[in-house]
Amino acid sequence: MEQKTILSVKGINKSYPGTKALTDVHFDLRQGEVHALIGENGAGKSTLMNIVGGVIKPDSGQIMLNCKEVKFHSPKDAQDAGIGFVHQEIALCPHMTVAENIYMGRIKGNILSMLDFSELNRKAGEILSLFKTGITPQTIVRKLTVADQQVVEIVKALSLDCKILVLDEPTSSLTESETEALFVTIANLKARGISILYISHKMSEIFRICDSITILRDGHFIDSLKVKEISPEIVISKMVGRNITNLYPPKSTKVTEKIIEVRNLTRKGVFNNISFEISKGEILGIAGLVGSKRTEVARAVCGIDQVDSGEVHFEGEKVHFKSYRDAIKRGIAYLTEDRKIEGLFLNLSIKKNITASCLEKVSKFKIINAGAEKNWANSFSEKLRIKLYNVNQKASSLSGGNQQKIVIAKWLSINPKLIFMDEPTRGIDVGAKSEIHDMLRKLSDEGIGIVIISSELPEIIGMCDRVIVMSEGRITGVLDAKDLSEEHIMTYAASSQEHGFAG
Amino acid sequence: TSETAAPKETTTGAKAAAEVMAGFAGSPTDEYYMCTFYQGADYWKGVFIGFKQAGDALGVKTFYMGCDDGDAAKQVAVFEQIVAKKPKGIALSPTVADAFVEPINKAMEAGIAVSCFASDSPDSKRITWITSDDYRAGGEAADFCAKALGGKGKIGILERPAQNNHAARIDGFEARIKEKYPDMKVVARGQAEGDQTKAASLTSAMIQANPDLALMYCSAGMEGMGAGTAVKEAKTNAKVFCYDADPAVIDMVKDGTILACMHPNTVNQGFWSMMALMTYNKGIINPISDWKQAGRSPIFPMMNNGLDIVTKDNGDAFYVK
Amino acid sequence: MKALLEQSGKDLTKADSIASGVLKKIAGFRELTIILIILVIGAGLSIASPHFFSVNNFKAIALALSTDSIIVIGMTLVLISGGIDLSVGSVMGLAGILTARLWQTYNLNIVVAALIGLLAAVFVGFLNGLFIGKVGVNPFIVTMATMGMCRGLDYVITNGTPISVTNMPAAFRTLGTGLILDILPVLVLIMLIIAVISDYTLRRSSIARKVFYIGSSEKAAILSGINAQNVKMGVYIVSSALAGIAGILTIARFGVAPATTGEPTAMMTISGAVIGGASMLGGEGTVLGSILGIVLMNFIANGIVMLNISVNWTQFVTGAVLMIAVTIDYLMHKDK
Amino acid sequence: MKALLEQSGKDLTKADSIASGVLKKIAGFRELTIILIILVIGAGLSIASPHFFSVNNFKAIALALSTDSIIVIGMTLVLISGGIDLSVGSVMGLAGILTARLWQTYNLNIVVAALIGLLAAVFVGFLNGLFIGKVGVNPFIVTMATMGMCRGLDYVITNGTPISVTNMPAAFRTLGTGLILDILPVLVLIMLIIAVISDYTLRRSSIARKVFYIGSSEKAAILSGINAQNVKMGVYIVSSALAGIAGILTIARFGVAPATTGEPTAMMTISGAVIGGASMLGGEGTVLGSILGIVLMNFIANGIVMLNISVNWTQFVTGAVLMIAVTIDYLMHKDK
Ligand SMILES: Nc1ncnc2c1ncn2[C@@H]1O[C@H](COP(=O)(O)OP(=O)(O)OP(=O)(O)O)[C@@H](O)[C@H]1O
Ligand SMILES: Nc1ncnc2c1ncn2[C@@H]1O[C@H](COP(=O)(O)OP(=O)(O)OP(=O)(O)O)[C@@H](O)[C@H]1O
Ligand SMILES: [Mg+2]
Ligand SMILES: [Mg+2]
Repeated sequence: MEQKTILSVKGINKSYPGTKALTDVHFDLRQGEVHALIGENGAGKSTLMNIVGGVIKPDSGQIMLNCKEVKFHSPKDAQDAGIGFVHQEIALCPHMTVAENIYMGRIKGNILSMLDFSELNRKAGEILSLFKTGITPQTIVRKLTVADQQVVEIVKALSLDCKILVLDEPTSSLTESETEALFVTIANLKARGISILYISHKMSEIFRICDSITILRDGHFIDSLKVKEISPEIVISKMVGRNITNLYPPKSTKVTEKIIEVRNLTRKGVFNNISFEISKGEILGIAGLVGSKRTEVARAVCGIDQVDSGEVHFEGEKVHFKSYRDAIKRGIAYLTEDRKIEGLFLNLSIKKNITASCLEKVSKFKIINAGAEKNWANSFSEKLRIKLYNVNQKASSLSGGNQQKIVIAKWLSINPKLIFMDEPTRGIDVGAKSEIHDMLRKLSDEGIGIVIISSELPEIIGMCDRVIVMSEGRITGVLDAKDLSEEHIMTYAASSQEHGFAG
Repeated sequence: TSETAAPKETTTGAKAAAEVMAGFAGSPTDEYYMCTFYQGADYWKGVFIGFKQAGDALGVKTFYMGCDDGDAAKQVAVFEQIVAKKPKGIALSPTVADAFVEPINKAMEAGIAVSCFASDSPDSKRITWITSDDYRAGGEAADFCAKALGGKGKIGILERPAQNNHAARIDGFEARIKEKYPDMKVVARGQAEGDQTKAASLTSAMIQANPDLALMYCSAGMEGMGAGTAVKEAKTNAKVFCYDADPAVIDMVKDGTILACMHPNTVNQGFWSMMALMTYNKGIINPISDWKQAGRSPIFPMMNNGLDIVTKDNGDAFYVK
Repeated sequence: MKALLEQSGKDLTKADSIASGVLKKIAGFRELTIILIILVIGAGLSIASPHFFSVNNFKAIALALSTDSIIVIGMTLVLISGGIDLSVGSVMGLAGILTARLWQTYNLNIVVAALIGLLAAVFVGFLNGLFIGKVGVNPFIVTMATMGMCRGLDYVITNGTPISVTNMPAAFRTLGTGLILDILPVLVLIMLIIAVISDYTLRRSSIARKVFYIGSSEKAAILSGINAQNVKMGVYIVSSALAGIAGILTIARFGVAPATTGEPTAMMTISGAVIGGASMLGGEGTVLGSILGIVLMNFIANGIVMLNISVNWTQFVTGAVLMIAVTIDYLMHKDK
Repeated sequence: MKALLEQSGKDLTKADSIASGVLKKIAGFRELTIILIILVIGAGLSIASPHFFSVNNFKAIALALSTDSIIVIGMTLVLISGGIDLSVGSVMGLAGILTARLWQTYNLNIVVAALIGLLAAVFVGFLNGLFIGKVGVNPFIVTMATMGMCRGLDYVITNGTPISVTNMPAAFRTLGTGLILDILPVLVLIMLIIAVISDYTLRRSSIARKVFYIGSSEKAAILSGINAQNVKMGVYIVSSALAGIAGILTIARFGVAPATTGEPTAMMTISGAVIGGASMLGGEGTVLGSILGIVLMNFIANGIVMLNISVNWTQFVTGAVLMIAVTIDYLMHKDK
């Protein structure tokens, strides 16, 4: 049964200075379908969706809604036309409560415009309960983690009474359970005849929930296909223009001397008795649910947060980092999970972002050598295949995935001896992801200690030689490469007691 | 206390000057400037009225320029830019005396006559200084207030300490009190920076701290009006004395909010500034064989333009228009 | 027995937790520290000076801070929106001066004159909103420019001479000089009414919430369909309108409209709002906090007179007390 | 033939793209529009007044803007860091007044006196940095408090009466009054040297770069291993030190130190910097731009004298020209 086309875009063009983001793009969205939009980082997915959502105006092209041409001048126009939007970058008001954020844009009081906050909180609580998180409607958004903020973003869009819902990488910071909850909701919406535009770099998701796929490459329309008639391999090759066979690099071959040993690290009320070690040549994974305090452990080891007790031995010597700077000086880096607020200087150039932690490498007598800095940035953007026009562009003008690559480049710039990567490949396309994974393996082979914190179990399983699983601020299990499986990890992640691995 | 003629007669004076001194006239292309700080203040308006009257009578162009605040650097900038326009003369009221020594001397060297009025730059080569003498005004104010209060009572002061002429009004007042009126005592001082709301707050606080406060002595009109309102609001018998006889102040003098105010004869100040500049430029007077060599000005070193105390009784006579 | 003990133990814990809940609520109340600081300063002054703690002195302080308190409400709104309004003082002047001129020289009915004065203020707010909200120019520069323009008009209209309006209709002057029950100045009452209404509105009304949204994250607000341009426009209009009202009340109080009216107002109200917890980066602020900020500043000024601190030391002492007060306030909020 | 055409066609495109590249580079140059605006105003004034385009007038303008130009450099740095420094004017006053008092009343050697004056300024910067950088209090309030404290000290030290130092050693006074080749004032030369060095430093030095990082995102900067506290400390010290230098040069120029020195300085320099492209939200600004902002303001002020605009209209005209200038500047940068 062919459903009717609800949205159809034709001949969309959009250029930025130096970049043609979209060239003559078209696609059709049918009623009640989940339509995936895929492509590499910088392919133009978000740009296209922003045009559909009235955030930016195309240089040319048409948007037909129910066979009638529409022109959006603002996000409000699109919203009024029934288009809901979860943006790739979290766009919430940090000072305000979760409930107020959810109802932002539609907040209305009584005849005197006075609000009934308890009613607002109650309604918000109802939708939030779909996701079974601990988020309360009264919480100030600033205090939430990125993951929770992402949930709020999604809930906010779901609460809209929309006909078309655009989800731009909604699951990039969600954990499994929240992702499951989202999929259930998507199924419900679909059943109600609502159409969904879904952007993701996770093939498994796309093949699980989507009905059709539109592929973009370098701002060009490549193909629109039915999911049933196609395989992930074909999609990937259409998307990157070549075949990607081996998703993950081979595992470690030889483990040599110890780099760091963490003993009984405790921060009261946050985590307890955390002990682990990392050796040259291995990649350590830290798995766990959101709220299991993985981030906090990594931050504490790096001296960003102080601990109450416990010891850290680095390169055979007991160390106590009074501040993160001390750790960086010793070659220890932490790549943050919150790139927008903690990782990037959005209004500074790409170049300046990359060299932020290694200025001494490109300067002499404290004077920065402009040429050297540019070369440095260029070499990293080539290595990481950052899609850019030139390195003097502002970081804010890059696509989400490419912004993530900049943060990675910043930390690789310091030649770290040990690096904690908190959700390192969040928002990065399959091609680039496998390149980054290759690179991490290569770095590890060169003797650099690598710790990956990831909520994406396949990544943990595919990349790590050893995994510690955390739950509620404790280590509940340690798994070797041979024992890695989703079930094992999830068992430990959900348990509250320490296990040794039996079997 | 009235020493000089009322404004009306000054106008007549200007006409008379024009008739008698026909040969004294300047050229219509000659430009004369008046330069002050806090340029919007009412005080200068009277001065410029006189300056312009004289200028019109003599057939020269007159302009008024200044800076918005009491900042010496800003006023010097305006002064130097006026000098760059090569006028024939500048009547100046400098915000800070010594800051103008160099600029005035340079202007004089460039052949631009500079005279001071109201405030002075005594170490410069300015040709003369025309003023009502604020220090003396302060003394006279003290005498007047002492008489009105029966020679005793507590006094609050609102001042603008960084401005030379205001400081002189306070110093003269205090010196006279100390010297002649042992039963009068200054118990509180404050600065309201020309804001009447601030002046009112300070005054009411002073009245609360000294319920028997008898007098508020204010070095400017804005302060006086604020103080007057505060006294009314506090319903005490304190009296207010201030400077600057602008119409609003006179209105308040007449309705009793303000006891009296000191009125320096500003129109005369401007008129005689113009006359002095012209006299100098025309070389009309040469008191000694070679004043240039003697290093002095050919005209009077200082002139007192006089002042009046405006009270309920004589208030109507002082509306300048 | 044991059960009983346990029972009472439980109750105790419960009572305890209720008490701690209330305590937490009070401690979470942003304005608490500043209230405490004001009380401490007040207590100190009461001990140091016998005249501080008196009805008359409080009446005087209340009168002193009433116009600034009206204006700080608008300033708070502007700061919450992420902007700044330097023009409030000159707009305050403009409204009063125009009213005075229309009444005095053109013999307009005082109500009509005041309405036109208020309208002029609103128009300046409209201009600010236009350039800041619609065009997108920096608020600091725009309001500095309109500040200059209005102050200029203040000089042009007064011609530098304060306009005397002491003989305005008594009913009108009552707004500025009247006393209710011989104790509460009408001006203070007007301020209180405006303050209470706007405090409630700012916390509760959906329109005011939009200002918070914009100040907290303009991008997020726009993406959610909030018309940031219009809201900003509204914010600057409210700020100017309140300044205008304050200006008209000021001429009613003093009976004179000088060109310099309101020169210290912008600094005073910005400081008051920031002391009271408004953020110069937007998204934070309350009417109560801002007014408390103004109260704090006025307590300091009053204390200086009460303690008979020499004129030369006034500014030093004010600065030092302010520094101590805001540092304490900051440290007490640090963890929150 | 066809091949030839194509060939030349290709070359043309290439030449075109080089030209457009250069044009783009020039157009991308942030300060271009403000330079253009200054040139347009200058051209207009040259036509309107015969005195504008003269050595003496330019010398007067250059002298008028030199101390503000020195101070605006520090202000730019502070704004880039995401802060604000309201204390510059009173610190400028303090350095000069202390120097004058030490020399005049305590007969200290002028160099020693000036060094102590400068040290006092640096100390205030240290205080600002301490409270803002280390403790974390709001920069607006902290510098407002130190502004009050320093202005207070200015009054205390002068006792309200300007300290006259006209008879200071000639060598020292040359700093403020000297002329090189009878045309270039020493003061302007000093300003130019400081400006050139700091423009270069701000663009190139790694320490200055850290200020941009902090202003752009303090969190990200800290998580990049930058010691935000120390950098902020440094920023406020530099700002105060430059204000101190300007204050000492001011007494060398005028030979007198009044307590009010520098009252309009904070507003002037903040405006200049913002007009020149510095952002009040941090992360943006250049020395060249800020100085051009100061030049623009001084051109407007000069134009008012040159065109003999009546005193009452001065502020109105200044505000209006400013509004037009920044709106044009903004619109020309809008897309970038
Ligand atoms: N404001 C801007 N200025 C300049 N270039 C821009 C701007 N916004 C986007 N671009 C460019 O447009 C291209 C498409 O970006 P877009 O964000 O649509 O990619 P995407 O497909 O969503 O990538 P990702 O998977 O990384 O999110 C990129 O090359 C990006 O750098
Ligand atoms: N015990 C808990 N129950 C429910 N939610 C919790 C709990 N502890 C923390 N959270 C939520 O999780 C957040 C803390 O996340 P934290 O950064 O510690 O997780 P994480 O394991 O590091 O996850 P990620 O690696 O995804 O960042 C808090 O904001 C809170 O909302
Ligand atoms: Mg994207
Ligand atoms: Mg986390």
